[in-house]
Amino acid sequence: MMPQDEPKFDELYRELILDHYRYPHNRGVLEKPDVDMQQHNPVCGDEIRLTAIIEDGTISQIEFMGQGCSISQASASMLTDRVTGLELTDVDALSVEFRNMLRGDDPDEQMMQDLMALQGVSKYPVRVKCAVLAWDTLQKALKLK
Amino acid sequence: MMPQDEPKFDELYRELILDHYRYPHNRGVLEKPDVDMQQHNPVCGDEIRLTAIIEDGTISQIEFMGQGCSISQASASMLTDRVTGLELTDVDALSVEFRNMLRGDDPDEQMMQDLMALQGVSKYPVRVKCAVLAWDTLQKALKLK
Amino acid sequence: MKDMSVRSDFPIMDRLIHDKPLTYLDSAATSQKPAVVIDALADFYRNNNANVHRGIYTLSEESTLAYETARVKVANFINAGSEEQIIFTRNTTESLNLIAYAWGRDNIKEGDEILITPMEHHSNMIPWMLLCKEIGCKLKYISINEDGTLDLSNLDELISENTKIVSLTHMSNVLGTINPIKQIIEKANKAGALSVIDGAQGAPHLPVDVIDLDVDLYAFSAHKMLGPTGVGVLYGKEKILSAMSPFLGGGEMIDEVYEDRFTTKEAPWKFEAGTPNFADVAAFGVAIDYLDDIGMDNVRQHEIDITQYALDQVRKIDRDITVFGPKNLDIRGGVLAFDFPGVHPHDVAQMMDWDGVQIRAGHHCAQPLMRRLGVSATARASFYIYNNQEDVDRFIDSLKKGGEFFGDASR
Amino acid sequence: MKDMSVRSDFPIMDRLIHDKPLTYLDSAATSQKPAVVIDALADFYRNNNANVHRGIYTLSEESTLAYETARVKVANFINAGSEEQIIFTRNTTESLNLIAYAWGRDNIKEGDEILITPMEHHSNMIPWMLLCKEIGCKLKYISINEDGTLDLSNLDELISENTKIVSLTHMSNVLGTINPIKQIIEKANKAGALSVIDGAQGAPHLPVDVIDLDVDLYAFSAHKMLGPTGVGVLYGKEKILSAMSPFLGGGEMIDEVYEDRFTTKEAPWKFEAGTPNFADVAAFGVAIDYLDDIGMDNVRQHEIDITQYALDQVRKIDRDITVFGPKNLDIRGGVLAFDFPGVHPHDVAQMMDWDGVQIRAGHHCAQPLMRRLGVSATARASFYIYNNQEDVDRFIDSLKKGGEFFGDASR
Ligand SMILES: Cc1ncc(COP(=O)(O)O)c(C=O)c1O
Ligand SMILES: Cc1ncc(COP(=O)(O)O)c(C=O)c1O
Repeated sequence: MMPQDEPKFDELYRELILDHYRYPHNRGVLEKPDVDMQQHNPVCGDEIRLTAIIEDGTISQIEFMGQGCSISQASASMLTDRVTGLELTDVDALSVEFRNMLRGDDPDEQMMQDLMALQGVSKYPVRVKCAVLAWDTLQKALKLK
Repeated sequence: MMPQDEPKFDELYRELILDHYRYPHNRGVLEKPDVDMQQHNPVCGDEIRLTAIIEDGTISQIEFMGQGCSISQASASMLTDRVTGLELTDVDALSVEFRNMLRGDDPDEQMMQDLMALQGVSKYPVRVKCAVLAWDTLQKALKLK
Repeated sequence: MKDMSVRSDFPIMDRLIHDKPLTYLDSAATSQKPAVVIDALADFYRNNNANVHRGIYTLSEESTLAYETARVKVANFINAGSEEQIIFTRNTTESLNLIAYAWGRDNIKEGDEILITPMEHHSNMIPWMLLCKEIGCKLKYISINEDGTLDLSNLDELISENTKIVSLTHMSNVLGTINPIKQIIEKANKAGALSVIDGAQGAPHLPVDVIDLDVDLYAFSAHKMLGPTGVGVLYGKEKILSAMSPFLGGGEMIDEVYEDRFTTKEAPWKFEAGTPNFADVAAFGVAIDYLDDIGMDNVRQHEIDITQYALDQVRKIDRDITVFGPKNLDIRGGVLAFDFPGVHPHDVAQMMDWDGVQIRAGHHCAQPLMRRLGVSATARASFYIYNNQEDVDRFIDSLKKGGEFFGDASR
Repeated sequence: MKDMSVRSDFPIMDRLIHDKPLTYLDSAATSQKPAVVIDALADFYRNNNANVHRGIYTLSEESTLAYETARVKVANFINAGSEEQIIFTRNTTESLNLIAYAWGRDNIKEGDEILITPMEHHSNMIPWMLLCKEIGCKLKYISINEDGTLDLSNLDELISENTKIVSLTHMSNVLGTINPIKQIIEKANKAGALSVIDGAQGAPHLPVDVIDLDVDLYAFSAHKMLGPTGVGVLYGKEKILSAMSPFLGGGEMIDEVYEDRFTTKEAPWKFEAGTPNFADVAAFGVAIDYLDDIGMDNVRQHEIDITQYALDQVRKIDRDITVFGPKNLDIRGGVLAFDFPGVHPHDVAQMMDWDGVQIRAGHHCAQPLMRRLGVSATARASFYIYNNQEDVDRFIDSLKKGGEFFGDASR
């Protein structure tokens, strides 16, 4: 009944996450965005709004606004960094891989890059929802587009 | 959690009970009775019918018919023996004392007499209902009269 | 008879009753528990206890993991497609009531029919009676044959377009009859009726494959299959559970709550209101592991063997003992209800108790069936994996002795 | 603060979390269990396990005795007039749903009003919302003051002749507020409304006397008061229980059953359908004994002391920490929900976990209250008899450390 491979506190809150939380990248709301989507996690009230410009099937610019815990906000900040310049099909593949990692699967480290910092969250099911909130929002936005 | 004072099998089925069961006293149905009441125990289907003649506030004659387990039938047989010739107020008092004994109280042995044979039943709650069925029937009959 | 040699896994088997070895023959009412299950339960409280879901701390994560892992084990045990089709309730009875309340009140209207059988346990009768009383629907019965099997000759007439629910027991807890449920489910499904199986005596004793059965809903109890008391299961097809209204409301089953409205979680959590019985569920997971290790085919074979032996021995007794239910072990489980001429079932049970033999006497929560059998009560011995030939021998010896004791009281 | 010196009775207290001693501060969600309760449960399964009621054999008599004795203990614990007023359910949530279904559907009609408060747990909201959705009755709210107490200034207007049920929590699981329930019950009773108390946080922490309260129905959970999971209680006045329709139907709750109708047993058995959670109920009886030995006045005093100490220590932290709920310990229990500026409650809980401190973060099943407080979630520490000054000190240390860690993330 003992949990295997306990993540360390400092693992979970690696400097990278805390950095993104303290100094978020791409924080803001774009004017005349192609997609604009807001989602929240009813369990904890975390909120994320994403605005993005899509050109030739590629995300050319993306910004986020929101409030919530360090995981949800840092994850959103990291998402914006990572998907800028990506083709939509690659965004899809990345999103699937990210979710699988948080579900406990061994991730493709090459593909994940910085996002590896969030792997420790997979041990805390309640917080998985925080980590995927931004990705849920993006997926929903792109589907509706 | 161990039961205190386990009754012995042969205590429960003292010769007296088995005798009454094998050779019941006052078995039958009176003609033109003053009271005639039938009751059953839905849990096991035991049935008792009592017919009695009441004269001057006294039970002058009583008979029982029925079917069921040894406890219910022997108890009915013993009841008819015991209440014949008793005044109704004494029947009431006896009935209360009998019930109390089966609920686990220390009985007044002088009052109980033969009925003491049924004391062991008090350790088997399911069977208490068998033992009091005849008494329930009598009480109901007298109340309705 | 192959000995399952699991008996020593069950601590209670060392118990003496009136200084005699315990001969436990009431597993149809509730089963005994192996040490691994008892220890898992105690260990959980000693090491991992915390409320499940939503806790962001180690104990709560451990507790949640144990609870949700048990759900996966139960799903695999009955070959459910996914663990999200497994609802934890208190017992079979609550599972069946959940259907009657949550599905019944939305889908049944006046004049509709619910088809059951006369061999149902009260738990698969009263919920429908309550529903019919409220809505004005009708309860109908499949007939029963002399040998304790169902009479399916007119099934096509019984299941009409008015039939909205067909609910029956996988195995009778009195007759031991194993019903041809697959065939009946197929007819019910075809007619557009909801197919419900009371698996209280199915899941513990028979291999169950809900996908193969194609059953809509299947209910059973942990306490009858080596698990703790206080845990029931309701399996349901995904499309049925997701369309079903909630039943009990409260914590755990909601998504968002405002002062005037709320939204619910998805199934199965939608149906689990309030703090679940998570410690017992975790221990039930261990019971499932234990049964998986033995293999349900072996459980079934053992019960065939021991029941056959018991039937043979009873037949040898020089008394006119009536054994209820089918004689063919292909369609009979390890339940042996009988009538001992001249001795009331209560007296049978009580005299056996003196020999350490624990059998049940009464109506076995099946009063309508008792009436059809023409008895007010029966005595019943029932078997499980820990019972062996010696148990049967002690049962037979005690029965003979009691017969002599009450001998001339027979009439 | 007087040490209760009962801590060593609780085996889980030896547990290490991330190599740190366990500091369990989530007793409002569920309590830990003393060894006597865990052992009683395991011993029951090892020695006495059998289905209760109707069994005419030794094990069943023992099991029934343990089950029914627990009922007597619970009755005495809350000063119920008789044990027949104690119904065993799964949890508080089921107890409250039982009322909404069995009493509500018979007695509530369109336009009737049910009065609750904004500090209710979802379990004392959703059952009434389900009822109102079905029947068309209205859910009304008593207002709440800034300090987390109820605003009773207009209670006489709020309780009108349309009010059929007044239901509120004895103590808030978020604010810690102990409500003046006696006064509100009196008004409800006078107006002819059913008075219902959610005692999930009452019975474990405060002396309760249902006769003195004159309350119609009082609900609580064993798992929050040292007992096993899977056991709830519903106390009811005799005249209310006996007039109430059955809720769940099945075995155990019936008297006679025919193929088209049935009669029920008397209360409380009328409301206990199917095999009850008898092993856990028996162990709950031992938990009640344990609390009786300590004395509920002492439990209450200990919680006043430890909460006062915790409030004082939190105040000393050089941060703008908001503690919710009343400051006066006369009307506050051992619950400490707080807002740590700049750090999300989830992060607070997670960083504390690393220090072995187990607190809850989230909406605490009270989303409407969260909205009134203007927060999406809070962190919450809650205390019980096994907590001591050291626990509070570890909690405070961890809180300070986390503040520094997240320090400049504050905005
Ligand atoms: C005030 C209050 N009411 C009701 C409940 C629900 O209790 P349970 O989950 O045991 O049904 C709780 C516990 O979470 C509570 O704190
Ligand atoms: C066939 C059958 N159905 C239903 C039940 C009810 O099970 P439970 O009491 O666990 O709800 C039983 C057990 O007594 C049973 O044998």
